[in-house]
Amino acid sequence: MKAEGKIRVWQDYQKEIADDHYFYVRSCIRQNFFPGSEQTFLKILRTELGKDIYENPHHTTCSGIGYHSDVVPFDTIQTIVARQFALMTEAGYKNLAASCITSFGIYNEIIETWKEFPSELEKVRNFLKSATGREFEVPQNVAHASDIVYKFRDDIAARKKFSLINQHTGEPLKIVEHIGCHYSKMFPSKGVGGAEFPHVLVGMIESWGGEVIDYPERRHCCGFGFRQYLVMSNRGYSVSNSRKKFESMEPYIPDAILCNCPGCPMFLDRWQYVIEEMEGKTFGENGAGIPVLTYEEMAGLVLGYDPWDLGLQMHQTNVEPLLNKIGIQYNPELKYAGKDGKMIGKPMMVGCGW
Amino acid sequence: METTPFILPFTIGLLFISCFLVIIIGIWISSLSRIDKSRIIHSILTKKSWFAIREIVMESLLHRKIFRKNPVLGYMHMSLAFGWFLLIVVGHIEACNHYQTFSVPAYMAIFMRYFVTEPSTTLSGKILSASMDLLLLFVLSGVVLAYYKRANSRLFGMKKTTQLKLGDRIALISLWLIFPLRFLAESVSAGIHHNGSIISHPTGELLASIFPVHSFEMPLWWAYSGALGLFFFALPVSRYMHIPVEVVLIFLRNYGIKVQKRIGGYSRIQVYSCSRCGICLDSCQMSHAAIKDTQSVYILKHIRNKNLTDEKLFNCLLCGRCQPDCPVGLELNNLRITQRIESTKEYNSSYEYLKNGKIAVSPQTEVIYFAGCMTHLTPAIIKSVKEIFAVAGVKYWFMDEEKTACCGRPLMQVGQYEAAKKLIEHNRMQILSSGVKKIVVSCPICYKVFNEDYALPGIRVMHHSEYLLELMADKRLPINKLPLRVVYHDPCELGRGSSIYHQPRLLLDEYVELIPIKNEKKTALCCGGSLANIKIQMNERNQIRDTALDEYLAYQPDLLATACPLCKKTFTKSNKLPIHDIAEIVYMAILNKMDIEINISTQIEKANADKNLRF
Amino acid sequence: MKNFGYSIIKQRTIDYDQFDGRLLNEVLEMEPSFKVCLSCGGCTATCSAGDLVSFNVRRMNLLLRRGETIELESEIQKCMLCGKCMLVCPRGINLRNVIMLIKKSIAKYKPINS
Amino acid sequence: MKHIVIIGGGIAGIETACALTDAGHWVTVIEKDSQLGGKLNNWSYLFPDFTPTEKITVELQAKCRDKDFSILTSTEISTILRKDGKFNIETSSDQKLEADAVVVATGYELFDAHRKEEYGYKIYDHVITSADLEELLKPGGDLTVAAGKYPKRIAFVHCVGSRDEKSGNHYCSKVCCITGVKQAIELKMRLPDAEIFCFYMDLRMYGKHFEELYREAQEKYDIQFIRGRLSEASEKIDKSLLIKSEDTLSGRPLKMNVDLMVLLVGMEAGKGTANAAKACGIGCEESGFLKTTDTFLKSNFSEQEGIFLAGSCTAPMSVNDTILHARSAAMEVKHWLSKR
Repeated sequence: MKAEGKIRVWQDYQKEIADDHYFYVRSCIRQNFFPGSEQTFLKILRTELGKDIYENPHHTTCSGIGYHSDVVPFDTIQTIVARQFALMTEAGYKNLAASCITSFGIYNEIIETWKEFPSELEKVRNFLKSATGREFEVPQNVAHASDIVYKFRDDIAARKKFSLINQHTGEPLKIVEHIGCHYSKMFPSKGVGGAEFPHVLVGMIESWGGEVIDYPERRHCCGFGFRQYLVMSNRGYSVSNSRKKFESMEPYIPDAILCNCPGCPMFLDRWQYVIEEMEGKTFGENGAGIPVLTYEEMAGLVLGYDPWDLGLQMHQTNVEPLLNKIGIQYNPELKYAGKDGKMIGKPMMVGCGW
Repeated sequence: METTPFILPFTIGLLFISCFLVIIIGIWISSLSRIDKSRIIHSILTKKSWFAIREIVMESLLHRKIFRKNPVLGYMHMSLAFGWFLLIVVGHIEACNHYQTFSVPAYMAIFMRYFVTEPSTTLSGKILSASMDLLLLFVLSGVVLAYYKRANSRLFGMKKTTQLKLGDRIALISLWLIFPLRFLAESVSAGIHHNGSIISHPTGELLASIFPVHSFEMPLWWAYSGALGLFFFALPVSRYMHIPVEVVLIFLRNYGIKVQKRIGGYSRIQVYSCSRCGICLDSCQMSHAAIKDTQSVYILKHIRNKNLTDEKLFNCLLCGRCQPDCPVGLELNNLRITQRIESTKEYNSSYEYLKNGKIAVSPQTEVIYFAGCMTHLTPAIIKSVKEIFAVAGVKYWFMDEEKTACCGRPLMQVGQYEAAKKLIEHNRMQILSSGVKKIVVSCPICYKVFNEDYALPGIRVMHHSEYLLELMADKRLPINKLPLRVVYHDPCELGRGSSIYHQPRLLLDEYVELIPIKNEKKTALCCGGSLANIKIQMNERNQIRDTALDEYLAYQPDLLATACPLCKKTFTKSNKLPIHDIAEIVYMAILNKMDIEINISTQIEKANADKNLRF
Repeated sequence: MKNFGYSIIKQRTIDYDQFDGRLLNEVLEMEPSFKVCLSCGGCTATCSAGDLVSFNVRRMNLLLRRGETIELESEIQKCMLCGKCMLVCPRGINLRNVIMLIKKSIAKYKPINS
Repeated sequence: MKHIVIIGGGIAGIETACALTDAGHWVTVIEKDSQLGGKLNNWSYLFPDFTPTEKITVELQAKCRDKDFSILTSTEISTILRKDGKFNIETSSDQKLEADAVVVATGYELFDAHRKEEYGYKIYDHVITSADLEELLKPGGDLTVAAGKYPKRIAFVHCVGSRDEKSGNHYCSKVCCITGVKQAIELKMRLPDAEIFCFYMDLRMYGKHFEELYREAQEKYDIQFIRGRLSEASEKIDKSLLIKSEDTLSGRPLKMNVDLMVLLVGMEAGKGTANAAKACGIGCEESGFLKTTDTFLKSNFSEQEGIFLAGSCTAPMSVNDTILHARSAAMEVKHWLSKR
């Protein structure tokens, strides 16, 4: 692999990311899967970086999952998105920051549609006006939350308590980066580094001391694919997609997988457990699974936040091997302790390869 | 009676070969099918045995067929076989006469000149010993020719001669030595004892006057006996096994036994009956494509030696040209097919899908027309047949107009008999269920299999050339002789394969001017396109085709007629001469007669102009 | 092993690295004319068996070259060996020999495959 | 004596210059590189008969020596102005020329394979272009890949930068198919143990002996042809490449590992041609190649009277076609001048 070649590609895909005053829109599913992540993002931005980030309690789903599952028509989703923009306009913000990759894709898709077909924009303005009485401006800057973390990766590195370095060997941790499909595969120019060699997560990993693994199936989807998961009998397609990736990354012996999408960490995490249950196969070191983290969780670890505050106990593939390598101290007793110290209950299913 | 140690090699050899032959022939005959065995039992005391004996004399001894093919070669074989046979017979008579008894041991007859030291005194004795001398001379003349043939086979009109293995070499050398040694031994003994007859006496006296013949006598007799013994021992592993086995073959053949598409006693007898004379090499067209190791003689040799490869087995057009030439009358095509069946028996297809297909219901018609797979690639033939039927008012059902299973013959040609049965059954049911009593076929490949393997009781299978002839005879077709010089190419499957030689010629005679040619009917050439050969490459097929075409072109025909879509397709590719099926020619003639817009002369002019351009 | 109500699907991708070339090599060695197939499909269009059943002669080449032996074995049974394909082939491939060689080789390697 | 300025000193420029000099005209060839010959200098052997390129270049050089025409190397044109029926040309080295006619023979540029990111050119270690391979095929060229081993399996990818909306090029570059076949054979001759695959969309063997060479590649060299466009390539831990395509004739996706991947890059009009078009005020097609006034009868005429076109600045062309097109350009110029 030639670094200069990749750098050349990255230079072709540099996007503008606003540096303050964000209107934050959440992800529907992340709040359930990895509830610590969004909280951590807000905390880092506000307390570590001193940025202004606003979220409106009235904002809703972008309805992207419904749209991609063919139950929400395009007019409807445009109007729902217009309402989010109206809330932003009303709050006086111009920079949209989306937590969800599906939403990020939806916002881009709709804004690009409006650019190509202004009549659609006018139609949607009328829909929103007649339905809610609201008016809106199209955001000046649309960023994914990971873009913002990418932008400030070096500021985070400057405050880091831990590096992505294996304490036992002194070697950088080998990390697989996995972007959500809708981050840049639809509009390569909307993602940092484009679609073929995206840089958004690579930048974070390298800035925080780790090393990126470039494995053959890096482009492949995690397998979420909306309908592949939503219909239970189709889930085999989803698992086999993930497995293809695991098989491909296995020879590199990765220490962790880093994701920027709500669905990917969920499935890359969960399917490792499922594959072990169904086929007895694990893909990580010493028969364990490969820990899967969101970029906010990773940033949190680097900044020295408590793993259980980050919500790492919610992962099905145990993260302890990674914590041990980084040298993070944690109290195993408190893994399933709630905020008030009471146990939240242990999962019935034991984590992958543990 | 007297005896001496040098008779041992001969006697042991004779004993060995006698036992060996009794055992091996016994095994072969016992492995014949029950029907074949009953054929033997029921025929043995009939005229058939007499015919067999006559054939043995004519072919095994006198080699009549080889004589016809080539007199020098015939004389060589006859002098060796018939001469030796007479030497044995007359020798015995001589010994019986001398000892005045009917039970003389074989060695006494063979080595009589050693044991009898006084000259023969009786007239009968003198005549007999003189005939023995002359017979030996007769045989020796054959041996000299054989020496010469090895050195220069062209004299015998044969382009190639077969190659030898060790067993053959030993047998051949010992055979070559037997008669000169006998001559020398007898002459030396005659020189010592001053006896002998018209040739051995003067030779013996001459030798005695030059050499110390006493010290030569025993070594020569030993060598003679040794050569005989060696020959007997080498016989089972040499091609000379054909001498005794052919006798058995002739009997069995006269009793009506045929090669049964499976390896068995009779197919082995056939294989062992091959004398490797190599006559089959000469008629084989494969050599036109420089393929020189797959001819029948080699295949039979490889079967005997158990080293036959698919590459050789399947590299044959099965045109059958070699078969009429075989002096032993072996069923060369059937032997090869038997071997192909054996080679491919593990993977015959079952064609399950045919069972699901509906059987088409035919309208009640006069005939069924079956074009055949290949004919669908020569639509001019189909069109001509259809138009002729229209002219003659023939009501027909075009059985394979849309689709149908292959006739099965292409599978059979490569040994897949079991698979072919499935296709045959499928088509057979269609034909039988139609209730039609006549089926007209355009492809000789289909024709042969319909005729031989379809079991269609009460249904007449006809090639379109036969049927058109019948229509013509019934005056249902207009006759119109076109001013065209035509060479007719006999398709292998129709001619040699089905003995349809005359009908196409009778038909053509009415419509064009037919030119007789050298290689026609039984010796007709193959076009090279045969489906039976699955190993031959396209360029090799083209060479065979071009050699055949060149022969036809020498007669300067206006066009080449054939009666097979595959022959037509094969020849057409060369673009040297216009090629038409008989049906097309008949149709052209009818059209011409009916004053329909077709300018035959323009076509011919054009064809000739093309030819002139090329030559 | 747990049952979650779905199964992990086997990949449809032809994984060329898993390709066992013995069958192909044997056929090509014995019948080199098969190398020059253009995949034009003339053979399939004229095929007598193809009239009666879903059968694609051209695909035999691909099945052989991709190591799809099991499918090849069942498909090749359908050929009636009539030889029309050879009269149509623009590259003069000796297809009937190819078919026979494949059948023979499959029979030969069958104990290993199964 | 009329003066003709030829922009571009590749085969088209030289051939036109020679023909016009023979016709008794004064010719000046302007070449941006330091030597004549253009793209031909980068090639080792030519399809379809493996003629060494040197043979052509040596003959062209000899021609240039024999004929008396001026050559300005390392020079580009800055402006061309038409005045009183003459062309006033200013070059990058501030020379001023006056010409009666101008021939544009600026040729083509190779597609920059880096634009097909998914193939990883200049990113993965063992992805090269047909032009790179040509260099390696010269005597002494090093064909080893990872760990100094010779590649065991090699893939040629056809239509890289041609017939591809994603590359912005809808047209066919014409010469890549046969180049791929030629190079596959050359590689096989050098590496007899290697398996070679060509991934193609269509094989366009339009020229004399092209089809025969293709057949020879199958028959004698066991080159395998898979119909399908490569979707992507990825580098594996051992630096080999995992490539994916559909085997369209099987109708199934296919993946394989290769040790070396050769991208058959197409032709683009390139900057030189674009600059010449701008300076001359002549139009380009959507493809970027120069517009001719008529496809059949005026394939050497630009939209501007007195400015003629020769060679692959008008469309992708083989060496052979370029020479013929250049000769016809010379005839058109001569004829046009004689009428004035």
